[in-house]
Amino acid sequence: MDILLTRVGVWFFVAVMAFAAMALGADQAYSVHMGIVCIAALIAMAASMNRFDFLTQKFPALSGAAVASRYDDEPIRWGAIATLFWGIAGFLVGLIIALQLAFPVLNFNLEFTTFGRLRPLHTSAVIFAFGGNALIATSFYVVQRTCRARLAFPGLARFVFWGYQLFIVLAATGYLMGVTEGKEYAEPEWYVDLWLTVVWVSYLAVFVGTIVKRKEPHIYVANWFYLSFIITVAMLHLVNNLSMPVSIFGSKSYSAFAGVQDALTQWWYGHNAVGFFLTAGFLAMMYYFVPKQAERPVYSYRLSIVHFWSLIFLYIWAGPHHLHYTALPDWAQTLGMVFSVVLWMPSWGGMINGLMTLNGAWDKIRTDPIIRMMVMALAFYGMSTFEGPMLSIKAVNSLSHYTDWTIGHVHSGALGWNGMITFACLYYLFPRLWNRERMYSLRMINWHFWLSTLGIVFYASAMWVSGIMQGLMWREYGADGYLVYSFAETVAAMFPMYLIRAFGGLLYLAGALVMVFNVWMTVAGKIRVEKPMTETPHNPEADRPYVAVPAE
Amino acid sequence: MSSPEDLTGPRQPLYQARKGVYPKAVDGFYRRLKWVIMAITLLIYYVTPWIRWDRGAYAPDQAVLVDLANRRFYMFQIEIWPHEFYYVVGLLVMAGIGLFLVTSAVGRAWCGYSCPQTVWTDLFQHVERFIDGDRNAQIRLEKASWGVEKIAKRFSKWTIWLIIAFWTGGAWIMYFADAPTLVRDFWSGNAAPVAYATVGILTATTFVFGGFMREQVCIYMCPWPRIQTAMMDEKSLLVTYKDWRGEQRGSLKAAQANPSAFGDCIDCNQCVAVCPTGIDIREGPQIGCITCALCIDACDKVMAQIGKPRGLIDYCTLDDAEVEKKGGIGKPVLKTLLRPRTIIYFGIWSAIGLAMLFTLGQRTRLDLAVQHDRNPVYVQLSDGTIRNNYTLKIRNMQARPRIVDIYIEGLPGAVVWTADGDRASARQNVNFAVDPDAVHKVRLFIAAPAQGPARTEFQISARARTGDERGDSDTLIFERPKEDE
Amino acid sequence: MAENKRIDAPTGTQTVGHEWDGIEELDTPMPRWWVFTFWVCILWGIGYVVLFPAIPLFNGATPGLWNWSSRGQLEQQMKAETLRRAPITNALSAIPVEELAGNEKLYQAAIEGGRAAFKVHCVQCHGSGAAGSKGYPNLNDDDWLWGGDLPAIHYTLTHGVRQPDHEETRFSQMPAFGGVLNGGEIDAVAAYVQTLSGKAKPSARSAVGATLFANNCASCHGTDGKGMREFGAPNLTDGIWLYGGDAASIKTTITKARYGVMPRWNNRLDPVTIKMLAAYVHSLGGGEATATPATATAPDPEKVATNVQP
Amino acid sequence: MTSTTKTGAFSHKNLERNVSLLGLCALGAVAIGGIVEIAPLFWIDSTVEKVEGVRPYTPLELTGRNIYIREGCYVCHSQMVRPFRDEVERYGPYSLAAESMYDHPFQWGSKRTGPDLARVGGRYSDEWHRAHLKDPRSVVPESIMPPYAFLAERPVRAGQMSGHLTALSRVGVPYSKEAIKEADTDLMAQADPNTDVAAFQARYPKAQVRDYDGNPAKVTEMDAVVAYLQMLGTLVDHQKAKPFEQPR
Repeated sequence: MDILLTRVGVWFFVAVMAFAAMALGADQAYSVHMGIVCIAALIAMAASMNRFDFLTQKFPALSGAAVASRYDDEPIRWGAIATLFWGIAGFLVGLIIALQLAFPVLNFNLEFTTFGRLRPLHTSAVIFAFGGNALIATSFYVVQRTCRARLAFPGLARFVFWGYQLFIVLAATGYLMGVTEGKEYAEPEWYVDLWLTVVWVSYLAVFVGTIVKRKEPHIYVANWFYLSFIITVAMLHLVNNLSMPVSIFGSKSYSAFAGVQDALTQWWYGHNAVGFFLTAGFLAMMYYFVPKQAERPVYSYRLSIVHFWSLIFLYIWAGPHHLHYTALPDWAQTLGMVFSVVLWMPSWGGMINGLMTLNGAWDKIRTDPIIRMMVMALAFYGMSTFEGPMLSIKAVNSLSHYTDWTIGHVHSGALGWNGMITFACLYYLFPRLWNRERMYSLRMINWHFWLSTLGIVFYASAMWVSGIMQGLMWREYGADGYLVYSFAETVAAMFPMYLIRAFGGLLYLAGALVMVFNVWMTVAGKIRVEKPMTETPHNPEADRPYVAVPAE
Repeated sequence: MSSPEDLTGPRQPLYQARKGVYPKAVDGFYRRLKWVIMAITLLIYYVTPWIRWDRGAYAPDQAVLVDLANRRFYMFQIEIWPHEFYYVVGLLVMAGIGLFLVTSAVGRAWCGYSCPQTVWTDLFQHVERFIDGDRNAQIRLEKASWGVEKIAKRFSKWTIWLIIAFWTGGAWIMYFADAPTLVRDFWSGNAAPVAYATVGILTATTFVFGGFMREQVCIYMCPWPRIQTAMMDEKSLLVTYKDWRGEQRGSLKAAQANPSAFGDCIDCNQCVAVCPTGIDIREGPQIGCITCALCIDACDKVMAQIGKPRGLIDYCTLDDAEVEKKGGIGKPVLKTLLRPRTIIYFGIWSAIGLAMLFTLGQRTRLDLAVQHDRNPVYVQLSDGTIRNNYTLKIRNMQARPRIVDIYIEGLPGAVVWTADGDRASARQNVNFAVDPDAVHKVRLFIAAPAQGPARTEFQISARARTGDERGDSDTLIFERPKEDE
Repeated sequence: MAENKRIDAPTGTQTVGHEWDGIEELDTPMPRWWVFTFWVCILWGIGYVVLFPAIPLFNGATPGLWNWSSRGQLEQQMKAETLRRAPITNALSAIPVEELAGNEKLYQAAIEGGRAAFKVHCVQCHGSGAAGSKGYPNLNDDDWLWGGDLPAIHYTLTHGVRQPDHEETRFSQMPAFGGVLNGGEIDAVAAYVQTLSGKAKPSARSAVGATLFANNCASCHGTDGKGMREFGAPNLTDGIWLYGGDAASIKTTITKARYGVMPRWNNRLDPVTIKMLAAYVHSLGGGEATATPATATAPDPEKVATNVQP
Repeated sequence: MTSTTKTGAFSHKNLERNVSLLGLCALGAVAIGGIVEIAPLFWIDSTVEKVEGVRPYTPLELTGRNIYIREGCYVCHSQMVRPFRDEVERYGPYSLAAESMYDHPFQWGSKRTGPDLARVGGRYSDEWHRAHLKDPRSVVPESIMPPYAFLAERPVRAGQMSGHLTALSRVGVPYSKEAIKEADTDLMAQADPNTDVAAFQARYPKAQVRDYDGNPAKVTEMDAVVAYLQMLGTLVDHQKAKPFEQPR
């Protein structure tokens, strides 16, 4: 009862403080945000007071209330849904801004819908909302099962999930209102950053707490990756977002660093958002779901040790390659390039371990659409971690930097690796979380696979060519020794490429929409009658019990 | 690893040495097909830069040239500027979809026949056989200690490999500069450092990839095998060991003693011996199989010797395998190839190709090329008349200087002049001298009364006064401001 | 633990002997090529670090054995390029602008150089094809406010138009007649001006305007309205209107006057580039032959002074 | 790296069995790179060149810069001329670290969907900037930039500039006490041609005073943005700065 009272009290206090801040807000965006926080705190208070789980009662099917499990899966179910929801939102905004580049009239002459405001919305929605929810949900799923323990601090776990959604809402609405710190991928303002810090520390507590509770002597490799991802992201977030607010009642703040120091701090953060959010975290997903779906042992334990430590040690150095030939001193650029190139093999260690895990189950690639997606994801992971070191070489970078080549590179990683592996994991998760026999339709997964793959082909080839073309046109000299193209001409030349890219994005979004339908029907408990494709059967009884038993 | 209860296991080597693969020579239909494809692909690669293509003095004479220094791409009569790079997107998308098409129809045929890694590895293996002898001799030599013979053979093998590798690297740079000049510069030490570096890197990679890495590239490094396996379906052709016919396998002797208990496979291991990636196809489909089909050749030969029908190992789809297992007969190859999926891929693929050909065809002009100034498309002069500007490129393909007359037809009241002349003396035609075998570029100003349709089609014709009387003409648009402006 | 190890059947490899939720790990050694390539990358990295600036110390960083720097590299490139361009640049620098059009080779070289410089410095106002827009003259046509032969264009480029900090700038100031003439009078003058270029037929009102024009405007625009280049007074009889030739625009011009400005480039660009820009603009189609001595187009300070209205 | 699995005294299972140890080692591994790369930037003197002319932003420029950030201009425009021949010829002298030494945050950018803006100051007229910001395609037909017509309608937020300058001075921007006190006055004054230029320019050398948005009635966000754009890259005399640029 005391705990309950404390909780209600804390939420009430938060609500009152937020309300006061709203009233005192120096700018409109800040007041809107505090209003959102106030409402969120009131909802949290009501939930603590009544133990009233509004969502569970209102949407029993969605929350999977009826599903019994020996693990605490409720936050994971919401996480899976949130992943999909934010994914669609992020892809849609991506498509819109892709079209804005081809048809600027689509900026609609409104300040809220210009490219400059929607682009951070797109990047944050896909990286932090789609990717972040996928990471939180899968990490909760994986850590429980590989530790054979229920989540530690169940209340805190729910706080992590809902707190993270609040972070997303504050960040997203902030971008639309023009609230930004102006540092890429770290755009949310100081108070949103503080909130995320609270959520992230809670996340670390839940994750580590569960590992401490484990009934296994050893920590599984997936959890090493999750752990390093959580710790490193905390470190990056804290350092890069150090800033001085103008007023505690206003949204604006100024970065603690300036100029060249700020630049390197930002790209140390930015590159490792890729390295630890989108690589280490997603490798953790790979390390659990690929062996599960393939029903094969992980290829090489040694490789996983060596590539884990070398990956996390080397990745952090690679940031300066975003600042080649800038005013950053040459020595730092050299270090950034050298470590990026050395990073090539550690990155590929993950690909080899994932792909070779399929040794002895290769036929599944043809018969199991989920495995097919995982394999494609790993193939794209391999390609982008080859392209990355290549682009970090100064000679290549001098051409590619500031062009669409970078955009193409990022998207072959994001659409191919992060997107595909997330889809595959979700397809694995949904039937298990809602205790269904299988997904509603396996053939639709296949369709999703093809739409995504074709989409990436169009996207990547358009951006690759566009980037190289742009880079060459900028430095095109006539025989007389003068620049040939004006900047405006290079923009005009991009048009066909921007169209092809948008078409690729449309295909990718279409694939995700097919997935939404498929998931919807699965959660609703339907199964499509169709010509069978095999899938790893889900047998809850076969889940091993808590106590470790010798493997057969 | 030092502590006894350490989970990392017994004293395993830290890393895994490559298991040697010593494929045996084989002859047969697929081997001969591979010879042909290897000859064609290598020929294309080595010879292309040496094909000349006369573009006159103002452009290089190399048929295929990626002129990075001047940012031009020449391919026979096609010349691409950086801003026309979108053709490359088309080519890339075509390559992507083309590989989808090939894969869904004939599986990993790309890997097995025409991938550079396969072609060069194959070439290197022939060198290896030439020096070291066939499979057994190679294994013996590998195990032998380093004596005079082994050193001599290794030295000569690696030397030949290096020569091929160097030649390969050398051919590559020929695509990027005028080949004869580059060869001279290269040997006299005057070529650009980047040329030497490129040759060095490509020599090294060819040498290492073809001589030592070989199948490891396919198994670990290359993304294409994963993508391809994901592209295939139950109707794609695969190299298949027909276990329903081959099992229970046993030695020829045992099988002859008890024919009813054994299948056609006499466990002679020829399919394993010839495999360039060192796999046993009888274990079913696997990532290591690049579908080079050499095991089919090997097995067919054995079947012929023991008097059994060919095709114990053969190209077969998964669907057909199911049918055949039940005693039926699979579909003919053509039917396997022609199905909705391949037809759709082919449709998309050829549509993109045709569209590109069409646009390429549209931009090709031989003698007279006129470009209308795009910005501004028209100029209003002070007396109200409208002027349009054009850039003419006249190519005199004869080896003598000529006077060329330029006429305009179909534009009432129009006069034409060049930058040398002026409007006051402008008439309906201009003329100028063009150097032999050269492109003459000239800016043409055409003025016409303001009254008239917004877009008027008219013709610019070029005709030489001497020599060949035939000229060339081009239909162009004269633009005027729209009525409402 | 050791007893949990087993041999995995499909691969023939031993497992590590542990298991999580059904996942086991094989004890496969790492691929040799992978370890080798990793080492090669590391060795390459060490080599690169030795050759290039890399290790931060207290007062700077190690310069590397090759003493390379990105800014030094640029300096070398620029030196090489200056050297390559030197013959043309020197010739252009030496030739007086009046004679440039007569030297075909130099003139062509100057046009090409000017085309590039134009794209960088001029397209923002005059448009990428030099077609201009309202308030920014079209340089393709044959109507010139300040003269269209090479020396005149060159002068305008060098000294700019209405640059307040510069003595030699092209300067004129049409009075804003909003305070001088009343609304009806302005209407009348506008009506008259429209008849000059044939845009409207003479009427009673334009006749009134004609008188007003003769008294107020003819001193600069000429009695025939054909303008005077020494004042930058535009020709009102032709079809080209910088700020629009419709009645409303003309009325606005008369009421408020227009003072378009152009930067002077002599403090931003070197003389050769300015010469090249002049040649390029001259080549666009409206360039006039150099008929009069260049000095004639330079503004006469006294005349400018008298033209300025209080 | 390989020694983690090989050495006799240490076995990787110690890490695998102890989550705190694993976490600490991971933190250690990821901390090293950042420390080695970032920290020296604060102590090596040549990192930021000693050149004359760089001054903190005026309140109006700062407001413009904040709008530039708010609208996400940095996602399409870089402010970093690299030391390449084509960039130096297209945009002007390459950017120095000193030129962004008061930039909180830096705006070097990562993509050039539009051209680099590091030296855009003084290149085009105020009118051009206004026309271009209101409707980019009216002056550059090929442009794909969104229109920002609303900037001309919206007055700048007055009354808060002292707070902004105080916050910046706390993170190291050398605003004088006077500058902080006069911040709100300076904000409005820079857009008013009738300002006492001497006192203002004593605080902010080389700052330009004029009506940037062509609307004398009010000081709008357009004033602020154009003022910011017109000062970009104009502070350093590059001929004088040359000796300080090398080596780094």
